[in-house]
Amino acid sequence: MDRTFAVAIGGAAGQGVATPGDIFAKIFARRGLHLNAYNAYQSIIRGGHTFLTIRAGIEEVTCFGDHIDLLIPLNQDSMDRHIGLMKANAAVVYNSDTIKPGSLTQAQLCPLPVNQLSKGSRSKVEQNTLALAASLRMMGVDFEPLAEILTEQFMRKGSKVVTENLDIARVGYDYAGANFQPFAFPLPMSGMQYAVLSGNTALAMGGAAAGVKFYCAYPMSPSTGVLHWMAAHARSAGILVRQVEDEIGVINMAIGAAHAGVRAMCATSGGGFALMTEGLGMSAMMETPVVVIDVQRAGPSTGVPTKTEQGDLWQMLGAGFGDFPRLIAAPTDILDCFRLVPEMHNLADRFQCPGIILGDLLLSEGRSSVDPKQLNFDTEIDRGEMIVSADPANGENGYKRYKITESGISPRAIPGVPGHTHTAATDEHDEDGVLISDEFTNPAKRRAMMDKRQRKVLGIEAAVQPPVLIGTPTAEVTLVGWGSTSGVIREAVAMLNEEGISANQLQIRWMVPLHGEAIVNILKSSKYTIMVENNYSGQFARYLRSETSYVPDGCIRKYDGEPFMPHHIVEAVKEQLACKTHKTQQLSVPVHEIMV
Amino acid sequence: MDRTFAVAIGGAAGQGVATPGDIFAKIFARRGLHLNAYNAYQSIIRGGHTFLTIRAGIEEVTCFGDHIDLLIPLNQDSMDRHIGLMKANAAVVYNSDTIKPGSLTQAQLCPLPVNQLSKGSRSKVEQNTLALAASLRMMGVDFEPLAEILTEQFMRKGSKVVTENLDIARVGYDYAGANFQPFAFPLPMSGMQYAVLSGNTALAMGGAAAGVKFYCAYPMSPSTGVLHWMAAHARSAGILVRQVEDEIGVINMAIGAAHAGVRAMCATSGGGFALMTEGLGMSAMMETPVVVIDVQRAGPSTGVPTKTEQGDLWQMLGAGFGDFPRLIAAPTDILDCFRLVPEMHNLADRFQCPGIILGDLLLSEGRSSVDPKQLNFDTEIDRGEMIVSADPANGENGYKRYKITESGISPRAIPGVPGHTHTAATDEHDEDGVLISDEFTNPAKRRAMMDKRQRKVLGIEAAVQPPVLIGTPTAEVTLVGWGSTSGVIREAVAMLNEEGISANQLQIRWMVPLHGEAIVNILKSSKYTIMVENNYSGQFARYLRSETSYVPDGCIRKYDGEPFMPHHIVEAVKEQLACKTHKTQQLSVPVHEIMV
Amino acid sequence: MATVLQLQPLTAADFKGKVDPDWCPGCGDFGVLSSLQKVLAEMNILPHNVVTISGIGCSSNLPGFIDTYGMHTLHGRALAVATGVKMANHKLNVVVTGGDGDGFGIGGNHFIHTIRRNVDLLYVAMDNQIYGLTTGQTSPTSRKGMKTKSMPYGNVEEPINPITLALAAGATFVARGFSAEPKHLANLIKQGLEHKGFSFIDVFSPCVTYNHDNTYAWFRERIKKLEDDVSYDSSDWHEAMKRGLLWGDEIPIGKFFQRTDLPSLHEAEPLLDQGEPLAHRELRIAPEIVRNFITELM
Amino acid sequence: MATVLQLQPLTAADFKGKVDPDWCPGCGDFGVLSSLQKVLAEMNILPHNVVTISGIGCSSNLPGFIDTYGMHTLHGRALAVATGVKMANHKLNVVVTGGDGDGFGIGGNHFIHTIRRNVDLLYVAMDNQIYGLTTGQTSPTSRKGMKTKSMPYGNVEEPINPITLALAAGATFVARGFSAEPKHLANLIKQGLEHKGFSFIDVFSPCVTYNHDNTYAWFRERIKKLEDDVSYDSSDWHEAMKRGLLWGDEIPIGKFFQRTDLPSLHEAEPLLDQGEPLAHRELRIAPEIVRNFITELM
Ligand SMILES: Cc1ncc(C[n+]2csc(CCOP(=O)(O)OP(=O)(O)O)c2C)c(N)n1
Ligand SMILES: Cc1ncc(C[n+]2csc(CCOP(=O)(O)OP(=O)(O)O)c2C)c(N)n1
Ligand code: SF4
Ligand code: SF4
Ligand SMILES: [Mg+2]
Ligand SMILES: [Mg+2]
Repeated sequence: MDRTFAVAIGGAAGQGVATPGDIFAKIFARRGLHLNAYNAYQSIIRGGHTFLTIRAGIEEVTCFGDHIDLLIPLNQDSMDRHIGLMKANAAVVYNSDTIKPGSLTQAQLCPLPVNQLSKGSRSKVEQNTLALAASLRMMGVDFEPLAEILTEQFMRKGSKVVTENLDIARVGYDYAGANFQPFAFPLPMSGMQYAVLSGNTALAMGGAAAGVKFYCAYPMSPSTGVLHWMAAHARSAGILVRQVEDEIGVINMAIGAAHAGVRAMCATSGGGFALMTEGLGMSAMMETPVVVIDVQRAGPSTGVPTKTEQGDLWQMLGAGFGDFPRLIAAPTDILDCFRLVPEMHNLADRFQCPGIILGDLLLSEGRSSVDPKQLNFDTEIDRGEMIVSADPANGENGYKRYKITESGISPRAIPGVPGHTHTAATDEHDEDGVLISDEFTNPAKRRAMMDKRQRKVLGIEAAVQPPVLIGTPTAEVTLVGWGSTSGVIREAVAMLNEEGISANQLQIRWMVPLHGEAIVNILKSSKYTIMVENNYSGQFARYLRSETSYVPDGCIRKYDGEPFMPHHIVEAVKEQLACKTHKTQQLSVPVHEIMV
Repeated sequence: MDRTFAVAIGGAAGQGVATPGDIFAKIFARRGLHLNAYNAYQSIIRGGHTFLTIRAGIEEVTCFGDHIDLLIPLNQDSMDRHIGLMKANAAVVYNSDTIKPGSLTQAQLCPLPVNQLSKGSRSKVEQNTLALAASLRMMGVDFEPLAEILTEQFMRKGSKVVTENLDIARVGYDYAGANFQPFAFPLPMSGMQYAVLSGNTALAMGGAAAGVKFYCAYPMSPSTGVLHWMAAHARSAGILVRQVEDEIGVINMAIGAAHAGVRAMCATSGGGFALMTEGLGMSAMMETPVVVIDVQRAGPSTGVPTKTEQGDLWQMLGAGFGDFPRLIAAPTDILDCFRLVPEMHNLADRFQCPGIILGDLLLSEGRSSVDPKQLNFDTEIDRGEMIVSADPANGENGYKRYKITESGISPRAIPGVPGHTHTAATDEHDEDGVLISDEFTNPAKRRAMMDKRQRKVLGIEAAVQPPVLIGTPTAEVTLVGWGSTSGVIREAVAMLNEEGISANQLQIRWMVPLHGEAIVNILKSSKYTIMVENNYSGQFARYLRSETSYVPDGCIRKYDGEPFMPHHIVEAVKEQLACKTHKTQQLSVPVHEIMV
Repeated sequence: MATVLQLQPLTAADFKGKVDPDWCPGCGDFGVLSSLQKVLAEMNILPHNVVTISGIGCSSNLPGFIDTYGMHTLHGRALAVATGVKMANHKLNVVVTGGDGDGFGIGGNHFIHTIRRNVDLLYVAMDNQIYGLTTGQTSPTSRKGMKTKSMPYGNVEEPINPITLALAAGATFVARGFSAEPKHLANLIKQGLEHKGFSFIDVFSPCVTYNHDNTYAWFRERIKKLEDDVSYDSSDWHEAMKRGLLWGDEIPIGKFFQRTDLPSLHEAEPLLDQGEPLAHRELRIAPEIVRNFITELM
Repeated sequence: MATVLQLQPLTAADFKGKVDPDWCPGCGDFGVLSSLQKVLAEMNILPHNVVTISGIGCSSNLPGFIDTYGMHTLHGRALAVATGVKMANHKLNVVVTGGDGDGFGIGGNHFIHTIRRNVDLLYVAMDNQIYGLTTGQTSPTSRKGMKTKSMPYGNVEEPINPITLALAAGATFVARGFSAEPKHLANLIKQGLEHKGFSFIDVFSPCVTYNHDNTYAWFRERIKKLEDDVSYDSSDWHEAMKRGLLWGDEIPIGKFFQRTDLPSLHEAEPLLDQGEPLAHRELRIAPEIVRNFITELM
């Protein structure tokens, strides 16, 4: 990986970590730099410790990395927690009126005498603006981009506020020029301009691109961002957004809307999804497509609401009891959050079954740069076999909603179409939708309907591409991950290769359909496979084994709520390769050295 | 298997299939005969087709078998559906005023001219009494046992009604003596007397034996029988029974009661369980034991509410998201329903985690004979490490609810005990119950608590015995089943052995802990293994594979709502053994020839 | 609720479902079904413009017995599903039918919240004070003391009062019918269908198989039509509360309350206020709007 | 609710929890916590005889900040859990605390049903008309027109009225407090703890971070104590309904309604009416009773 630059801002909730973070991100992205940001925060409104890392570079930045180049601690606590981990060539910019650099460090200390510089007024905001401006100067960034953004930001508060802010920024900028060492490598730039968005925004925009016209939700971290984007853009996007009394109401309302013919979507996290599982079965039995986003957070139960985990997979696999076709996919990065949504809607519509998107906090609340051209709203829309108006060919008497077909798909008429009235039921039914227990419970009809629905699985498998190996096939070690760990594994692979350990990567995006055979074919020719998962029990490893019997040589797991950093994976891989002879399924549990 | 005798009664819902069935069962059980009964019915209150089979014999009767010796059709529909399947030596007893024997049959036709015999009064009941008495005569049963039961039954209606009923019974009894051929083998008898009970009654009584003091439920077929027994016996058993507004309320109320120190239990079916899954996670996170019975019925969704299936296993495995220790066991017969409940409570109490009993309609609404001595209410009760009163050794400041221990078990103080106040939370917490996100989200503490909870898994595994192979280890074929299929597989194994195909059986009762290694050790030395499951996708096979990589040689599945009959298994085994050379995982889907 | 004009006069027979009801002979639900079919025909609403939605229960089997679009959903969830249907296509006539357990037990939360949203649909609860389909357990409207399979020693809980609960939740149309008074019931159903907003009709619909307390005879002795009291003013909420509390020798049926000054949910939603139903709108978003979405991120 | 006599006089400090509240400075919930601690001390109820139970939300963090037995359960489920606790040990004092979203949104059904069962517990809802912990979305008590992150164009739904809803559901004690009126609130809490049955107190507890509409100042201008009106009769249900509907220039706080003629659930249950709490009873069933169970099957 090319040279990157990481800024980190630490403070208590409510201290305003977000705003300077946003400004850094905007400046980086407008400068044509890629970036990746992760905010480690807690489930409290005030206090605690929030730690935002923004890492930027010319090449795609796939994770927030291992090192911090510039630290801005907004309180003593943040200074104390992180100073010890700062390397040489790094710098710490801080308010020297209130914060002391506790322990010794090799990093450059950049104390800002905030009171003196700002003349003591409104010091919270000013402290942040001073630090921001000073930092940019040290990175070799011109003053103009900052001025531009501050102007945009304070415009609606009037020109006086703008001027005040520009003045204080200029003071910080100049003070750094006079007093601090600039970084050895000034921040690069490119001719590009990137959009910066979170996974939640990407999921919501993906819904808009997919033609979702009904979105409903009950707030639940870390999925609430999807609701917020939808609500804010509802009127312009022509999407009806409803907040419902609970998640049971959410999925049932979404299915109702979908049944009446719109594309409907909802998002929640594990606990809310638990309440939706009964509804998922309804979608399957009525063959009414619905797309549910589950943004995973650390469980079980309420768990650690603001921390990440990949721990909901088995809930998804078993959700809804009984056997029925379903779709489950985990996006691999923030852009993929955007892309996966229309793809999932197309498949759910075509195969008339529930589709689940398995995101997680890391992506959903993380942010990354995306080339705006990639946010394609002209993506394919395939609504499947749907009857939206009367067609003389489908006569009044001829229409059977659950017609037994070779593909298992039966054309779906939406309410309002003359000549196609029928009742969709969650009880088992015959081709015409008549309950088989209201008629005569009939094992043959029951089996025929089960077989019909399950035949869709073949079509689903054919509609999704199997995963492919990234990197040299002959590598010494293959790292297998799923969903959001894509970026950090990619970087770990690069680091391993740099260190002379040849590594490659297999990242799984589709859980159902899985393409187990294709996966095993790849893994069978791998020399040593290590499964990387952000959960305790190796949920994906267990699932892959259930479908293929495949057991990897080792595994790296993390279940402390924080995401992997590249060095966690690199070190664990090295450790496991060192005692490879045992060939048992070794477990590595990386420890977080940063106590966020 | 020894000679058995099977009576079947068919009619519409509301025609009174149950009463003569109960009388047959009582007479058999009092005669010292074992029995097994299955009622195929529909989800309607009136009409449709209900078909009750009661099979009796001297030896234990483990399933309802393949053949009917005596058929009593209460309407034409039942006659038409079943007459073609009657074998020689069998007999059909029917009201010849209203029912005609449609097709030719080898069985003995026993027409009862009901109007003439009963002088036309109250014919529905009289038709049934006449048929009952005639049948008993043909079986070589004395009149007295019938007289005794009719007397018990009609006593509260006055002696006149008793006499009337005895008279009509006598008419039927004598008429059969004069007009019909008795069965070649008169019904045997033994010195025993058996109790007859359904799986639901057994589960409820198991709860009473376990010391359950709080039972709550929301009605849901086929689990409602547990509620009915509990409600009827609440006052004498000293059990507080509550009907709640929904299943979410049920599990939360049960956990509340359990937390305050009682043994609490609830029962539901798949759809209700779906609503409980969030609560299951609370039990895990608070480490408050609760026992939930899930009586499986055919899914997905509302499905076929009165039909059986083993389709909820994956729902149980994933219920509640995140990783946590849980207990899941499937009783293997009706007596086992009784025994498993106290066992599950002991383990849930000891390991302070949720325990799930995975029953199904076949057992829950089926009935069987049980030696009353086996209904042991003095079974072991182990409440685990529970603090119910203040002990000077556990000082006010010393107590930590979630103390990190070697076993993962932390002594649990119930509310009301002085000096042990603490808050149990569904958020991740420290040893003292303090939320780690209210303090500082702390990866190290989080990991320590996850590890503590998960350490209980080792204790759980040690507390449960691995399954054992039944039959000769060197058999040609091993049939693997789980839960309720135990009896029918046992009979199929016996039939195979009789036919010269040596077979044995491995029946799995505990899903979690699974003892995968022990299972694979058994199966590895089997010559040919076939997995028998009452579901579409082979849920247990997939689960076993996820834990062990093991793939059986073949599988037999049924997902039409009706249970297996022995010949389904025998025929499928023979078919698979015949083309054994392929050694791929063959699927057999037995067809029901009886259209219930 | 908007009605769609017919091409030729309809009759109740046009609403005959694919199968005959399998309710017990004498079940109160027959009366509700036939009244509904009759009114739909009278109002000349075409079958394909109606969606009949239910949960699970004997009463919830109704959508299978009527020729309209139907959804036989999950126990307790019909109102949530119906809200989705109405939002996606507000031109459809949405009728929700179900039981007391379905609506006031497991479905109680959706009941309250659908009411406060004033979703424009007709909700007919077939209230038999028992759980019928599960063969006779106590329901939230079972009277105190009533003995059932689940409370054989008698119910110790106060029942829900659907009328006063609906009023308190803010319902804009609240009525009670009796399935053995078909004309009266049909009239209520008609008013409910015409009402723009959430219309709630609680119908005494006796379960002849499991409820031997609240029988036809029991109700007949007690019911009294609000319409017979000329002084009764159904726009007076407090008076409606008073009548709603009556339960004893006199039990009122009829329209307790109606107000027409509140917009229904789809009227209050600017997005739906004009134009095609959502279900028939263009899926693509205009390029200039998309551009704005992206510019925001830059 | 039964109180347990103390060994020595208690003070609010005896109820100080293991950690200090992490609510935003100025949050209304502080006032509720301290009133509750004060009253428990005053009434000399020992900490270990109290169970404080909550769902999830800012307000639901309360059990962690008070020294009693505590259960911090699932979002919306506190009342169901609390019913289980009370049934298992009816000698305990059960206090349920939570937010408006928790109690009237996701938890609405348990609210109604716990009320009709008249479970003997005190339920204090900290009603800030917003979802606090999830950073500011519309709640079921958010006023029409209010703008939040989830309804940035303004709420189009009628809010829930917890007072009238509780009355309609059959609550035997209904009151409203304001967290900035600590003495008044403490008095209501005391009455609620003393009431034998379900006591409901809806407390205006401003969210200073996310609700800029319903602020301390906003409430202060409008609230009026029912106690100041000497003619007010809190045994008159219809009058309570009338006052409960008031929302505008005048918003009443105080005790709206109380009735003491209905037994609470554990009093109505013969099994609990006398003897030890269930949690301390013998687990084994007497042999002669067991014999009967088995004889029935033979
Ligand atoms: C989640 C769930 N719980 C329980 C059931 C079982 N169930 C089916 S119908 C019913 C109650 C029926 O009573 P009611 O709604 O009053 O309708 P009725 O049969 O009396 O018309 C119940 C509990 C279910 N289908 N789903
Ligand atoms: C099943 C479920 N859905 C959603 C959430 C997320 N959630 C946590 S608190 C909360 C709402 C908080 O609002 P309120 O109950 O009014 O309490 P406040 O924070 O305002 O005190 C929500 C939606 C959850 N924890 N569980
Ligand atoms: S059981 Fe009752 S409610 Fe159900 S169909 Fe029969 S009479 Fe009607
Ligand atoms: S966000 Fe609102 S409710 Fe939550 S602690 Fe802060 S002020 Fe209180
Ligand atoms: Mg009912
Ligand atoms: Mg709130």
